[in-house]
Amino acid sequence: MFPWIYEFRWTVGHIIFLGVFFTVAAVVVSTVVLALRRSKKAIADPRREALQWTSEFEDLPAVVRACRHQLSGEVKERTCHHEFDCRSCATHPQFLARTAPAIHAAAEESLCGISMPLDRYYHRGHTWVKPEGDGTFTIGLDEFGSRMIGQPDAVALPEVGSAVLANGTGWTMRKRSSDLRVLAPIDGVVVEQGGPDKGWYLRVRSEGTEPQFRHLLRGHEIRPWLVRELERLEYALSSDGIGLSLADGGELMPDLWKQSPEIDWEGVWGSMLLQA
Amino acid sequence: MDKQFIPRGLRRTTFGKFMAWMIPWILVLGFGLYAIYLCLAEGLFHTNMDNRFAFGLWIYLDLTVIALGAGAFFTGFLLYILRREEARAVINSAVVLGLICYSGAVAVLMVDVGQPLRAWFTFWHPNTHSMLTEVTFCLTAYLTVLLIEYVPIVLKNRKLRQIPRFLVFEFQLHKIMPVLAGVGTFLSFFHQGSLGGLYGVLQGRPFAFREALGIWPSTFFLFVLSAAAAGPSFVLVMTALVQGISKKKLVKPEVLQFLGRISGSLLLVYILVKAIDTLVWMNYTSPMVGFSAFEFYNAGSFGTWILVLEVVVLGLVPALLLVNGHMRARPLVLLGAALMTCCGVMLNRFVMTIQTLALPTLPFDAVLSYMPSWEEVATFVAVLAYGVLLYSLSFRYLTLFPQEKDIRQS
Amino acid sequence: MKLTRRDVLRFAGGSVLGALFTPIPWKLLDDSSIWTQNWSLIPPLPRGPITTKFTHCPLCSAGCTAKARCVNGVPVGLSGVPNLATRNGMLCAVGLAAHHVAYHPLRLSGPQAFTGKDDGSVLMPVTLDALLASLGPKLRAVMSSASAGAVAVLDQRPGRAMSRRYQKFLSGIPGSMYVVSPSREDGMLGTLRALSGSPCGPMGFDFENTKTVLSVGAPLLDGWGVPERMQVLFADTSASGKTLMQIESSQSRTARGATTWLPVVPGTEAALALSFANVIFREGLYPKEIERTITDFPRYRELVLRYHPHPISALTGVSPDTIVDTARKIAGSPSIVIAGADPARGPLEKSTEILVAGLNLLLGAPARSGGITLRREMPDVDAGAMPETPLHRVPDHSIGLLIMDGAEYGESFPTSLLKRKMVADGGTVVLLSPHLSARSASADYLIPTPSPFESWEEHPTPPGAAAASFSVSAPLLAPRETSVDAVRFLGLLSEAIGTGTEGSTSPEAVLRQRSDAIQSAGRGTVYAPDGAEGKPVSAFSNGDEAWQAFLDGGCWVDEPAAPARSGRFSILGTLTDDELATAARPRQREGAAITLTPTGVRAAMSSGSISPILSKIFQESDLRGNSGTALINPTTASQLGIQDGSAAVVRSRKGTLQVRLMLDPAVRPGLLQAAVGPWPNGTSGTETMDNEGVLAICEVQEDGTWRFTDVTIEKA
Amino acid sequence: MDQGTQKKSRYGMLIDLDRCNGCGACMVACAVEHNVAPAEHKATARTGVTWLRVAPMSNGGEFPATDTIYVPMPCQQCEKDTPCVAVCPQNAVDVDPATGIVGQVPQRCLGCRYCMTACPYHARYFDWWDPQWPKGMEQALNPDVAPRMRGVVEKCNFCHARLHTARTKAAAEGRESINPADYVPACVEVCPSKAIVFGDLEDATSELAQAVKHPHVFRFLEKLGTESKVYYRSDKQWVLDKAKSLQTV
Amino acid sequence: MKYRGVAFLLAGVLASLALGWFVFPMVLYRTESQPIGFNHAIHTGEANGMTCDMCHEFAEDGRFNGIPVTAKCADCHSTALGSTETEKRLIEEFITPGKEIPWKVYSRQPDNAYFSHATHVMKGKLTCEECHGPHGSSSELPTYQVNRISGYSRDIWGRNISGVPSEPWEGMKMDRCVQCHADRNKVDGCVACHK
Repeated sequence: MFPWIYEFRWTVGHIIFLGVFFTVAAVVVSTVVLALRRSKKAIADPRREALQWTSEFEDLPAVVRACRHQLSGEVKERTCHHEFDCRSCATHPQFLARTAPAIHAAAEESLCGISMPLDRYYHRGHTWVKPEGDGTFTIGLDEFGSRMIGQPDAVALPEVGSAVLANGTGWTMRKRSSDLRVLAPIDGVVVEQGGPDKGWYLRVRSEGTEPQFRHLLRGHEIRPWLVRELERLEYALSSDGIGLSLADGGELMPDLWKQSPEIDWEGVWGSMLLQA
Repeated sequence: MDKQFIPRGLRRTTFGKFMAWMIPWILVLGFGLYAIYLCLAEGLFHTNMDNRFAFGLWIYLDLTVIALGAGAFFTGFLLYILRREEARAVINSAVVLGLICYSGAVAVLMVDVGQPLRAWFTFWHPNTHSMLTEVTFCLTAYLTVLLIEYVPIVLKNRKLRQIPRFLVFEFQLHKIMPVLAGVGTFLSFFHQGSLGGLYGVLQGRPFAFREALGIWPSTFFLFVLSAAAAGPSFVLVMTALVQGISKKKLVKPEVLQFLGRISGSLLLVYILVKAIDTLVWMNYTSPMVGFSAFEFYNAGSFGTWILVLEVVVLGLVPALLLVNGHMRARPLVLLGAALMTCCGVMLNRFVMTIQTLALPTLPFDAVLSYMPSWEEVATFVAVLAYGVLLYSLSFRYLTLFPQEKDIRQS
Repeated sequence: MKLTRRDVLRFAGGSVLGALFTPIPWKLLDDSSIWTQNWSLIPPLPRGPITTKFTHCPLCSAGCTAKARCVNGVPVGLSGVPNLATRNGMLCAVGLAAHHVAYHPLRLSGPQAFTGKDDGSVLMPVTLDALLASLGPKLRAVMSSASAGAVAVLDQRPGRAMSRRYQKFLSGIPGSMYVVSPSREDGMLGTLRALSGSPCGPMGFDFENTKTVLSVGAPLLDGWGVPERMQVLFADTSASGKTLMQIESSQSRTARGATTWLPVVPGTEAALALSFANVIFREGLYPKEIERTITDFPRYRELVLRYHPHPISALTGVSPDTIVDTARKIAGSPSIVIAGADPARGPLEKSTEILVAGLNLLLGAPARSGGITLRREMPDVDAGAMPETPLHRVPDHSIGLLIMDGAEYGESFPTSLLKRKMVADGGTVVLLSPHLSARSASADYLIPTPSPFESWEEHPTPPGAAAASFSVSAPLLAPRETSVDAVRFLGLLSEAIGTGTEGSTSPEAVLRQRSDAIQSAGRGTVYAPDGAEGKPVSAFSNGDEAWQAFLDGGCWVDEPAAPARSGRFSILGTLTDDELATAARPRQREGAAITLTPTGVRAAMSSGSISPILSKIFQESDLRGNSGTALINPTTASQLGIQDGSAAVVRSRKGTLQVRLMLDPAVRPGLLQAAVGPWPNGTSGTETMDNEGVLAICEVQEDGTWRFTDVTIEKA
Repeated sequence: MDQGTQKKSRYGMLIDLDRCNGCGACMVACAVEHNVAPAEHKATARTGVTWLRVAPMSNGGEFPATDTIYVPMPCQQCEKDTPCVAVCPQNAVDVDPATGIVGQVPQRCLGCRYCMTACPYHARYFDWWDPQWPKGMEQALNPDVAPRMRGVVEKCNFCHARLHTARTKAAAEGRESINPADYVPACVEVCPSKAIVFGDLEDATSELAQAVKHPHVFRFLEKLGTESKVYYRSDKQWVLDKAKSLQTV
Repeated sequence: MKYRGVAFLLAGVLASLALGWFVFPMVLYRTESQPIGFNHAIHTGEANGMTCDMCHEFAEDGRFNGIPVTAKCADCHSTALGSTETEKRLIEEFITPGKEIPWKVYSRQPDNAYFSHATHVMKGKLTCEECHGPHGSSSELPTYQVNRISGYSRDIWGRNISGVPSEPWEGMKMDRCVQCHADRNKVDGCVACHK
């Protein structure tokens, strides 16, 4: 195996064979080392956050990854490949150019008792962002999320002054035994902490340029999205093998989990909050 | 109770039912481990192998599972090297199957050798002319690669991925996976070949001996080809089996057809080469050392039917079925043809290992018979049980079929 | 500073890293691999000075000269001493491992006795004193009551100085019998001697000068007599110019090596012999003087002329031409006609033996060069003048107390034969043996004698030898403390019955007596084992010198006997007309059941008496069948629907036997050749002392022979 | 041995099948010489350890036209592309360049048995059991040959220990090469019918080198091209036919 | 603490090194005492002037007898030579009863190794010291240590636990045989030295 072992022979066969073996071993080892080194670097925020989202996004079911233009019916079937970030999507502007945004007169959409005010932008992970006009933006959990989860047992909000990243962790909540990660809809620096009681969770200020909301849902997209989300919730619950009725008298019940506490709610909430 | 470990969006049976499925296999595994203990602690007399039948069920098992486990390397090759995205639907399952096949084979080899504590001598004093050295090196290296490939699948478990370190490592590892897939393909290519060479180089066994192309006998290439052909079929069959047992649709039908098509085309090439090889062997290699090829087939209970069965019935027929788009579109035909492909390769390995040893070489020899002992069978079954257990655990807690949730949700 | 988990992990990581730079992993790997190369499950090799000692193989009557390679004085290997002027010294397969016998797992650890025969109890260890205290009164009881049967000694190697001790012991007991083995390789010579009208010395075969040997079933090339002598003379008959014709129903190893093989219908050998005589008579090929020296010549002639080759051909299965050619061949050159049988098969029928032996007389034997020769009597020690009675000739139910010397028998016999000779209640049997054997079950007392190479052994003239000879095996190994040699046992027994001891008290002294007798006779030559020139006995100035020569492995060979004037012989002996009429009946009846005939390897029919290493030829190869295997012709097997290697049950009127059947075209169709022992390594589950294998189901005929038994075979 | 000064040898054997009567003396002597343990109770002809195996070969005729010869089958000491050497993964088998003897080092062997499948003569044996000697018999072991442990392959090496002894003797006597009379394998030494001739094929004057020229001399499976150094001879035509036809079934 | 992690790592490394180089050899080897003392120097020194082969002699066939038998000692020590305790014990315990001294042999090779002293000494002209070092001039027997796993004398591996010989004659493992043969251009098969 090695030249210092007495049976080693400097023959062509030996050299080729062992050369190949050592090369293979070296490749395998360096691959692992490389992966370790890279992950050591990447473990630092905020790269980890971005990386985590990339990874999670890949594992989301295709139905979740449906393009917003599919939601709005502009295209029959289209799956997002840009981690829900339309800013990096080359096709998105074309869609915008083709179809002028429908004027939406209504102030809010309402479905099954869930009201979604249209004065704000919605992230697919059930958060909203509302420009306050003073350069700050309020971020909150939408009604769908609130009803689904109910009153959280604990909320861990980022410190004032810390940065949140679009699609990164906005804040975490603890409900029953589940830790829930809520994705931030935009980049920004936290300027004020809210909470479930206040109806919003964070107020952020965007650093540098004005934040863009191109990647967030709005107006006419909300209703089809909400319809799909209700279907998805229904599916997520049914995947637990329990036929749970979502609605009581046409309304999504608040504190839905109370209906059937034995369900894997962590799984349901997680998948609704875009965790794979 | 274990719901928090099951991937989101997948429906899995209750823990109770799962355990009811697992416990019998655990018992079987335990029984097999007892047999293995007997062989290791007391000696290989517990087997029915003997000086004349020095390789038995275990070597047959090794050759077979490794041929079938080629599904792992070939799917990886399709996905990462040839960039066939269809393969992504089964890659995780294929890796787990490959890992089971290879680790099972290595485990059985360690029981099979008389002095396992000295097995590492092969690395220290390798005889580079021996096919077995090549096999040992490649098996070890490829098993390592498979373990590394298995890591990201494990790390994606719903609980484990919550640990950022794991998630990030998984992500980085996954990005480099094409390199490992390439290495795996290279290694798998070689040891599939060496396993073929294992018998092809035996000049003392004219039934198995084949002419060399370069430094390798033709069986080297035949084994590579047949393993590549059977691998996708095996993945197909296993996917269908898992779908059947779990009563879930796990992949889109196109994926299975894709696998079938790849398998069929390769099988067709293989059968062609095999036919040429057989003709050369019958008309040149074998007569040259004084043995008439057909007499081999007429020895004992063997017959020419074995050749027909191997090459035509379990070779040509499934190959034609699989390359034909209309036939392939019928799920039953597809599954049946894939199953036949697997059986064909299993039969080929049987002929190479068992029949080679059963046939006499000396003028005063008789055709030998061999029937494995219960210890051998128990060890065999233990590997099977180990595979079922590992696969079941992986299936329950890991995402083996990424399309599964899509299929259900759409 | 608080110790965190992370710290512990770092420390552990550091230790692992550090360990790679210490000898620990590498040395452990090295040492563990060395351990697998020398692990304690294999024994260490003996170390010590290597010496060479000459001795003689003590396992059978051939007494071949052997060179023992010793480490620390313990023999580790034996080899023959070929081309010895005296006697050939190539060892047979059994003899080559004779030095292992002392370690056989079946060795007796001490005296044993049945403590309650009726309630089925087994042999239990007893002290020697207790054994004698129980045996003495029994012996006295047998001696004092005529109805309790006779006291007898069964000596399977007669002619030794030790035999003389037995004879002397018996001569002090009125009505006692000195019994010898029923089947002896040169039994035909005894028969021939008995046909002599006047006292006649021992005889031998002059194989060296003969041209033609007609063997009726004698396994000449398969361990008969002195193996190397036969090998050298007949292994390559085309080179030696000799003709060996084997008459045997199956193709034995001897038949294969013979120039010609005459496959004869079992049991018709006597008819064939008479048919040869018929040709010789009709063609006038016999020396004319025998018309005068054969006392019953007219009766013989009248009998023989009825056996014309043509009808006999139909009876025996040998073609008329072959009969005529064979007869002409033996009559036309110096020739030997010899009768015998496979060592497991026992004696020939009396009529067969006499009629075959008679052919030699017809050809002008004895004292004919290249035929039967007379040899001188060995210088004898004080014999008690007890006549030898072969066991099968002992009257039934006549022995009340039997002392069996040596469990080992180069030839074998069924226990049922022994039982038949014992008095109705079974009497008392004392067995002197180093180990357990098939015979142990019929014994009431077992005396553990020293094993071969621990004991003093002597080798008087081997079977068939043309001249008398003598050699000694001195012990190479220290005997076990518990062992009791036969001389000491006889002494203790004499004490127990109050007849007192006399004569030599050690086996060495017994042998020394013979040495002294040879030295004082002054005849013959002692040849040293290293092949040097022999030294005439007359050159030894005293008994010590001669004895030392024997201890050094020397072998004494007598001078050839002076050509004797032909004596007068009866050719038909005591055979009655009835016996003659039934002499030539075929043993294998047409369409009858399968005929079972036992087969065995000389001196290797009992497991404990041979080296465990003989498993190489009896178990680990297809060379020889071991206990529980039987050979059968493939045609017969296919008629019975039996596969090669399959298990079967053989059923005779005496019982059943489980065998593994092996197909062999050399076996005559309709015959079943079942092996008598052994299972050399002594580890067989069936290796109990009462297992005598196939002999247990052999039927012993009225005349004490057991060559053929009708059986049926069923698939197991 | 020294490459320059030491004479190269090619030890070989000629076995006269017509002289062999299958007595088995060679097998026993071989087992004693090489410290092969007695059989375990369950050992059979296919699991036993017999460095030298004497196999019956029948002409296939029906009774009484049947004939059987015995073929002593030691390791055939193949010279060219030695099948077992090429396959051993860890160099436990080699051909000694000085003697042409195929050596097996059980201490190196891992017991994979690949060499056994490679050997067309079935002259290699695996220790299926732990070797067991009856109590006390270990002191009767040959001090020149190491016992093997279970789980390894062993085989005939032409009594190489005797060559050691002969070489040592030659060195002690100041001779450059051994005395051929000092190196006689056990099976050759004990054969009562003198059926085996042993010697150096390289030495054209040796009895062996002369004897193998006879037209009735053959090797088993000669066409495989392994250049085995164990020759056989028989004057029986059926033996010659059968040995050359090779095919058995 | 910035270097806290490194410190723990280093501590682990150092602990291993100490364990491996100092404690491990003590655990691995068991020290056994020789049955009786022996002073080579007295025998080979000027007073007596004996050479090695006078006691460690060859048999007629070249076989090396190794450690001499008691009878050899008795050639000179038939009665006590001197009044030391050792001498007294030698006479009383071994010479008078004729018992062999159960020496523990430093250079004992395993049963599977074949080494011909005749070939190496008589033909190869090696001196005793080339392999055995200055053993013959030692006045005291070295401690005999035996490997608990392999059962070998420590001298086979060499006194230096690293396996790198501190003296040229140290160590008697196969590597050394092979090296020596390779240096002298000897081409052998395995069986040339294995039995």
